[in-house]
Formats: sequence, C-alpha cells, structure tokens
Amino acid sequence: MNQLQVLLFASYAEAFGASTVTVAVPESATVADVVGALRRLPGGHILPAVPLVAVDRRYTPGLVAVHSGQEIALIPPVAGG
Amino acid sequence: MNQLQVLLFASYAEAFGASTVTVAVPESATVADVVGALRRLPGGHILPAVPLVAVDRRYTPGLVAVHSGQEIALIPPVAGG
Amino acid sequence: MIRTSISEAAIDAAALLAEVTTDATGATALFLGTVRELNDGRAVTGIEYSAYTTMATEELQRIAEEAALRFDGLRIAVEHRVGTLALRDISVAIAVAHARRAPVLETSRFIIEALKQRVPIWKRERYTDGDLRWVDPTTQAVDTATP
Amino acid sequence: MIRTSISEAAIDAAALLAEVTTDATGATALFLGTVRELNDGRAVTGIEYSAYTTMATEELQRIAEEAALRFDGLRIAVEHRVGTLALRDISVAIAVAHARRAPVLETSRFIIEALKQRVPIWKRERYTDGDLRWVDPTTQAVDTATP
Repeated sequence: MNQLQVLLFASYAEAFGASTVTVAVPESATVADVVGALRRLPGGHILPAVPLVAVDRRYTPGLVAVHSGQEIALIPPVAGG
Repeated sequence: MNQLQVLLFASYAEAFGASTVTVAVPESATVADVVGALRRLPGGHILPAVPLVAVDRRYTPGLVAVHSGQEIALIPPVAGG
Repeated sequence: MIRTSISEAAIDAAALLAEVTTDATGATALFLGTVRELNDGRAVTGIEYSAYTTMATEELQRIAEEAALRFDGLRIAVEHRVGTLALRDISVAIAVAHARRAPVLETSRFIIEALKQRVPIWKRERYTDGDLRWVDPTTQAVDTATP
Repeated sequence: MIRTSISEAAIDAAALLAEVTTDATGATALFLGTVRELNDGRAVTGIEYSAYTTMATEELQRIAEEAALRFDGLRIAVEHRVGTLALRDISVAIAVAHARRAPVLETSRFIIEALKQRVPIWKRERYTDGDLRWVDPTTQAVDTATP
C-alpha cells in the first residue's frame, strides 16, 4: 500500500475538517481509487459523483495511475472571476 | 422644380470642392433622384453605385420622396472606431 | 443608464469605467480604439477624425438605445473623439456594466460593430511622408490630394 | 506579451490598460469582475477569495498561452485577486490588445470563460446577516457553517 497525501481546499477542506488528508491505496492505484478512499473518510459523503482531481497541478482523469511523490489535490467546483 | 441643399462630408466634400451643393429636382423627387442629380455635377463621378444618403439625420433608402426643408446629406463610407 | 457623446475632448478611460460600475454591477467591459502606427504597411503619424456631428450624435445614441433593449439593467457610456489624434490616442471608448458578464460582453461587441457600420465619422490618416489618405473600410484606402 | 498573476494586491485597471497598449495596437479590451451587492437575492457585504495558488497561477498562465496561440501579436495581462474583497473591488482584470478588434474581443471572452471553468479559485460570500456561503456555479450555493 501507498500512503498518499491529498490537498483539500475551500468547501472540501471544511467538510473533511483538514487541508490535507492521507489515504492508503494500492501501489497500482488510479485517481479514481484515491477518490474512492476519500469518499470513505468522515466528510467524504459531500463529494460529487466525479470530483475534479489535479495531479502535479493539472486536472487529471480518473483512469490515470498515481504515485507517491506526486502532488495530489481534490478540487471543489471553481468559482473564480 | 425644387432647389435642394445637400450636405457633403470628408472625401465627398473634397471631390465636389464644397461642403454643400444645391441641386434642382422635380417636386416629386426621391432620394435616388437627388443622387442622380449629384452624379451629374463636377466630381460626381466618384460616387459609388448606391451611395448612402441621410434625410433628417437618418439613413434613407432611394425610393423615399424628399421635400424642401429636409436636411439631406450624402454619407461617404464611414470609418469611425 | 446610457450616455453617449461625440467630442473633441480627450477620452478618460478610467472615468468611463467609474461611471458605469456600481454596487449592483458584477462585470464591466471597456473597449478602446487607439491610433496605431501602421496601416496597410504605411507609417502613420496621426489621424484626423471628422464627423457629421449632429447625425453622428443621434446615431450613436440610437445604437446605445437598441443595445439597452436587449438586456435589463445595462449601464452604457460611449465616447467617440473627433479632431486630430496622435499615436496611442483613444479614438473611441465603450464602457458597459451589468450584474452578469454575458450581457456585458455581447453589448460591448454589438456597439462597436454597429458604430463602425453606421455612425457618420470619417478618418484621414497622415503618413510620415506627409501624404494624407481617407480610410475607406469598404474598399482600399482612397487617395486624396496631398496638402 | 503575456503576464498573468494571482495576488492579494489591489488591481489597478489603468495600469493593465497601459501595459498592453502600444504604438502597434489599435484595439484594447478590458474585462473587470467586481464584487456586487446582491447574489441570489441576498445582500452581500464582501467576498473571500481563496485559491490553490500554485496551480491557479500555472493554469491561468496556460489559459493565456492557449489564447495567444490563436492570433499573432496579442498582448495579454491578467490579474486575479485573492483575499477579502469589499463591494466594487475588482476581483479579476483581463486586458488584451492587438492591431485589430476581432482578436481582442474574442481573446478577452476566451480568457474569462476558461478562467471561470478551470482556474482553482473559490469564493465565499459574506452576507449582511453574518452568514457565509461557498459559491458553487455548478449548482446552487452550498451552505457552510456560520463562523
């Protein structure tokens, strides 16, 4: 298993009560697996069906594999402008 | 016959050598008749097939009748902005 | 709110922004036309703008009123300058504000396109060699007498 | 020329206009987002903007670079402010200049639409009754704990 840190912001940070959480996922885990692990944490019920995830500061689809050392972030619906 | 004053601007004023010209047209004349009379004046050869005409400061099509007392102007291709 | 003018006065872009923006607006768009140094590959030193002033004033106001019919709550200020302008001088400024951005962006574009088609304003470019030329957007530039 | 930034500094709209306008540009567009007093019918006293700053900075720059690929000779300056903003404060300014107006108008719109879809910035509105609410453009506003 890999221990991965995930950055949280805005309404998600509030829901999880933290700006970073750690999830344990298999070595071969994908973005979608990370989201699944987050969903099982307290506060995870607020996540939409397919939340946005950024890996190394780029939006990344669910099928892409993730590795320790990457910067993983869960992105709430953006509201800039 | 009516004597009608026509206002000229920019390249048209330059071509006719005046900022106002007077044309004589029948009582029942239209905008197109005024343009025809202008075309026969010195400088009138530079007019396009259907030049823009304003009557009382509104663009007015060729079939509309004109009367003395109206403000008639020949409008070169506009280039504002 | 609509204000339009044709004037020889220099245009103050910041003043137009302040004029249309209020506590109720969330988006403001400003379009500026400025005198640029090259046209059709010739070096321009300035532009003389002239107008059929009474009609241009009325036509510009009509355009702004038509634009205002398309969305409730628009705030519109438009100024077009006439006279002799130098490089970088602002020839036209269109400021539009509204609660939302879509009406602002669409109105700004509507006004500049209509202005360029309908408002009786003409410009004569002055080139570095002293030549003058009336600008005719419908064809190529029309030669005129050199002064 | 492209310059983008995410910053807590107040946005100077006139400075952005001056930055993109040159002797070679003939059209400049400025888009401003400002804090407005009403959203969904509730009276707003201010907005707290926050960002995933490193990614927001990169994503905003990527958007400007994508925009610049569409026309030669564009000049683009974009600033988005974060922190606590009051009524009428400018949250975002997009300044674009080019020789011609069409690239300017299209680029300005491209950037604001892409920014709103992609840049990881969030806002929490503060209402006159002290309530706070995260703004979620994908649905209705999401209730959050009152502080």
